[in-house]
Amino acid sequence: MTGPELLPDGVAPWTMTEVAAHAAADLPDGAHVNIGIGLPTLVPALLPPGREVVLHSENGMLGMGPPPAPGTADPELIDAGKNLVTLLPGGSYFSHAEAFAMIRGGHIDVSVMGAFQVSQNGDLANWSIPGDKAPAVGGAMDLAAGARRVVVITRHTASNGAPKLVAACSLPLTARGVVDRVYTDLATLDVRGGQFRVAAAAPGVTPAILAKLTGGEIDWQCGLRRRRRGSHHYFPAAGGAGPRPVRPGPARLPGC
Amino acid sequence: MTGPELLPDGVAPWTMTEVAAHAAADLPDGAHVNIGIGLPTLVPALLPPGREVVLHSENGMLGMGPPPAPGTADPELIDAGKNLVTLLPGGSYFSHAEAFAMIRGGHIDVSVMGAFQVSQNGDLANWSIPGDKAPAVGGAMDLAAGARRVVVITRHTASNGAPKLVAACSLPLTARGVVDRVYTDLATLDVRGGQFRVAAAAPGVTPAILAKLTGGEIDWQCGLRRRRRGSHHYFPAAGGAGPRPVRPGPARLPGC
Amino acid sequence: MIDKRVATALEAVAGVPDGATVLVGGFGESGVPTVLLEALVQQGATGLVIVANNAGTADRGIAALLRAGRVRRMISSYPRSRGSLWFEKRYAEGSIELEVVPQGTLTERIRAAGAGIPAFFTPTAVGTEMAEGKEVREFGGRPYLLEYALPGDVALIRARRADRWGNLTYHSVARNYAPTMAAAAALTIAETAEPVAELGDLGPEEIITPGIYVDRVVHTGAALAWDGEGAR
Amino acid sequence: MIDKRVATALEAVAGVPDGATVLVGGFGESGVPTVLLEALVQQGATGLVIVANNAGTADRGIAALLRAGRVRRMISSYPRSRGSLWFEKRYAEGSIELEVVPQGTLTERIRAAGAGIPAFFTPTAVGTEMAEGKEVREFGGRPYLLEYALPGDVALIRARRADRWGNLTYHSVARNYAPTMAAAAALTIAETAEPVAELGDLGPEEIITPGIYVDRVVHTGAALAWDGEGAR
Repeated sequence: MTGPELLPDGVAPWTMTEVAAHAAADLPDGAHVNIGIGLPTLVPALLPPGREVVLHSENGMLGMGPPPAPGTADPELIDAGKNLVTLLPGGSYFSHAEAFAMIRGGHIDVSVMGAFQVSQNGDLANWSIPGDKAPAVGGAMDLAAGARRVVVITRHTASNGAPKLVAACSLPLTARGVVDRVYTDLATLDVRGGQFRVAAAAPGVTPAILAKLTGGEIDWQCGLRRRRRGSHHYFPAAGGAGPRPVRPGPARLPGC
Repeated sequence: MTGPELLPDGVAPWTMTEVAAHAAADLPDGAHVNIGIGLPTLVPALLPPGREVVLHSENGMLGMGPPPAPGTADPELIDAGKNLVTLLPGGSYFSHAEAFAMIRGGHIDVSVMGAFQVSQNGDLANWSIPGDKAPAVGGAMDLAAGARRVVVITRHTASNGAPKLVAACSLPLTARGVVDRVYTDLATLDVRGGQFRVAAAAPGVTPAILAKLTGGEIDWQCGLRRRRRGSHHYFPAAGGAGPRPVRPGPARLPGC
Repeated sequence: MIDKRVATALEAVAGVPDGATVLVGGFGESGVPTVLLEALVQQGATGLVIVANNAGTADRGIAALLRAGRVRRMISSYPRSRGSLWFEKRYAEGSIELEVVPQGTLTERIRAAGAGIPAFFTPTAVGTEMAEGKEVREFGGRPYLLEYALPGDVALIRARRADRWGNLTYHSVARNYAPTMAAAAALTIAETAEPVAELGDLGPEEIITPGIYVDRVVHTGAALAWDGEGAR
Repeated sequence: MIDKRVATALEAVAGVPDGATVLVGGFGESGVPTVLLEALVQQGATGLVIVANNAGTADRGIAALLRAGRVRRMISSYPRSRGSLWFEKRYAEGSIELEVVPQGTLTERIRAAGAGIPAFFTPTAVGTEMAEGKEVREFGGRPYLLEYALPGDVALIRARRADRWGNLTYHSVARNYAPTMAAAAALTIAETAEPVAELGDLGPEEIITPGIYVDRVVHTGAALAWDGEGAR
C-alpha cells in the first residue's frame, strides 16, 4: 500500500483487496479474462455474486476454478503462476500454442495485470527490473499486446514512494500504449488521450494529493463527470447471451 | 492405358491396376501416405499383405480405411475425393488446418498423385487444363510442395498419344522440381538429375520405344543397373519401429 | 449468466449485414451448416463474400445463397466440384468474383486470422501461376510466398454438441474447417446436430472448440442423411 | 507393422547426438518428461540446446541436465523461476547462453516449425527491447515483428496414454507444449504415465497428438506426486 507517511491526514487509501474488488466489479458478465500473477490473483474471489466470468490460463485452460479443497489437489493442474487450481464445469483444456493463439488473436476480453510502471500514454512495464538474476518474460508481452482490454492493479507508488504512474516508463517496456485502466489504492484511472483520467478516488484524495503522487498528467474533471454517471462499469453489458457485434472495435470508453 | 495402336508388337503394357500395385509395393511399412484423387485411389487395396501404411486425408483424418460395407456408411465420413470411407483402429480426426500443417510441415512420407504432365526436372502439372469451367486447385499444391516424397501414377501418354512425361510442362504447374518417381503402364521412372531414369519397364518395352513415347530425356542404363540390384523398393525400410534419423534429409535414391 | 443458445436458426443469423465476409464450414457436404445457410437466405443479407472449401451442391448450402444471388465474391479452394451447378452458372455469367486459394493456404490464412498472425510465409504454390504478384522470400535457401490472414465478419459452422458457454464437439471429419473458422470471425454461429448439453456434460478433454470462440448456438438437429446415392 | 514402443527410457533416448536442439515439454513441473530427462543425463549427450518454458526445479528435469553441464544454450520464456537453482548458477557463471522469448512467440515459433511455416509476423514485443534487431512491418496500420520457426532435432514430452502407432492423449494442463513440440522435431519421444493402450483403445476424437508426429513411446509410469508442499 502506498506509504501512509506520504499521505496527509484525512486520506484513507483503499486496501489492495478493495482495489481488486473494484477490478472484479468491472469485469462484465460473460467476459473471458486472464488473471496475471501477483495482486491480480485476488480478483476471482471478489467477483460479485452471479457474475459469470470465464478465467483463461496461459498453460492451456478456460474455466479455471478456485484452489482445490485440501486433499483433492491434482498436482498437474496449475495456473500460470504455478499454483494449484481446479476446473469448473464447462471448462476445457488445450495446448499452450492454442492458449496464446487466443491471447494474440484478441479473444481475451480483459487481461488483469500487475505493473512496475504505467505511463500516461498506456505503456506498460511489468517484466524486468534492474538487478534481476536473469531475464525472464513469460506471457506478459503477449497478453499486453493481444488482450482486447488491459487493466492494471498496483499500489499507487513504489515502496520507496516513487510514482508508478508516470509520464514515461524508465523500466523496460512490456508493450506500448496498451493499458486501458489502472486500479490503485488511491484512485481508479482511465488511461486515455495521453492522461490518467480519474474515474474514482479513495476517501480524502484530492487533486493536489494525487498530482503529488503521480508522475504523469492527470485529468480530474473528466473522471468526475464520468463518475457521477455512476459506477465502475466501463462498458455496457457486453458478452453474456448477447451476440458480439460484427467487427467489434476495441472495447473502450466513449470519449470524455 | 497407352493406346495400343502406338505400340509395336511384342510390347505388353501393364494394366493400371498393375501400375498401382507397383506404387503400393514401394510404400514402406509404417509410412504415412496421402492418396490423391483418380488412379492413386487404386493403391490402398493393392498393398502387400502385412504392410502397415497409415493413410492421411486432407479433410482431417489419419488411419483411413476402405469403403464401408453396404448399409454401414457414415455419410459425413468421406475422403478428400468425397467418397465414403471408414476409419481403422488407431485412426484419428483433426481439423483441416492440422491436416495441412502435417502436409506442409513435411510429415507425410509419400504423396501419391495423378498428373497431366511431369517434366524431366520433376515439375508437376496436375490441377488445371485449358477449358476448365472455372479454376479449382484443392490440396494438390500443398501436397506437392510439402510431402517428403512425391510419386505419380499416370498413363504413359495422353489419350491423343501426346507424351505426359515431357522436357518441360506446358500446362500450369502445381509445383516445381518435386516429383521423385513416376509409375506408368510402360515403365517406372525415377526423376533425377534432369532425366527420367528407368527403374523398371513393361515386357517388350525397349529404349527406342520408350524414347518415342516420352517427351523428356531418358536414362536407361542407370535404371537397368539399379533394377538388377532388384525390386521396386526405393529406400531401405524406414518407418515402422525404427526411429527416424535425426534431421532426416529428403528420402531419395542414392545416386546412380 | 452466459447463455449463447438461441431458439431458431433465423435468430442465430440475425444481424448479418450486407457485404459481410462469411466463413462457411464444411468439406463437400460433410459438416456444412445447411440450416444456418438456409436461414441466411431467408434473412436476406446480400453482397456477401463467402469463404469456403467448396461452393455447394445442387440447391443446398452455399448453392442456395448463390442461387438467390446473394454472393458477390467466393474465396474457395475447390468451387468447381460435382454438382456445383449454381456456382458454375454464376461464374459463367460473370455475376460473382472468384479467388481460388490452395487448400492448405486457405486453412492457414483462416488459422492466422484467429491466432493474431497478420501474415506468414508458406512453400505452397511457389513457382506456379498462383504466386503471381506475391512476395517471395528465401529462408534456408528455399523460396516461400507471403500470405495474409483471412478473417471473417461471421462464421457459420456445424457441430455435434454444444453447451450454453458455446463449447463444441464435432463428428468425425465433419469437423474440418469449423474449429479454425470459429476462431477467425467476429461473430461465430454454430448449429448443432444434437440437443444442447448441460454445462459440464462435455468433458474438458473432449471439447474441441472452447466457447471463447463461439457467440451463438442453435440446435437444428441437422445431420447428413445418406440415401445410398448421394448426400441427402 | 508399426510399433513405436520401446522398453526403457534409455532406449528411448538412444542416438540423441551432442549438440542437438531438444524441445522439452512442460510448464512449471506440470507435464515435464522427467524420466526421459534423467535418461538423457545417463545417455551422455552434451552441448545441447534446450528449448523449454522453464529451466527445471531443484535437481529435477532440465535442472538435472544443467547440473551435469550438458546444456550449451537455453531458449526459454521463464528460465528464472522458483527453485531454478541450477539454471541460475550456470547463467551466473557464464557457462550457458540464454535466449529469452515471449511465451506466445515461443509456442508459435515451435508451431510454425511443425506446420512448415518458416516465418510469421506477430504483434507481441513490438516496441520493446525484445524487438531489437528484428524486422518490423505494418499490416493495417499496426506494427508487427517477423519471427522464425524454431524446429528441434529431438522432442521429449510426457503424455498420459499412447498406443503402438504413437497416438497420444494428455492429462489436463500437463498437455501444454507437448502436442506442438511433437510436431516440430525430427525425432519425437514420449513417456507415458499409463501403460500403452491397444490400438483402437484411444478413440479417434480423443487422440490429441496423432502418431504421425511421434517416433518412440515408453511407459515410465511417471506422473507428478504432490506432497502438500511442492511437486514430488
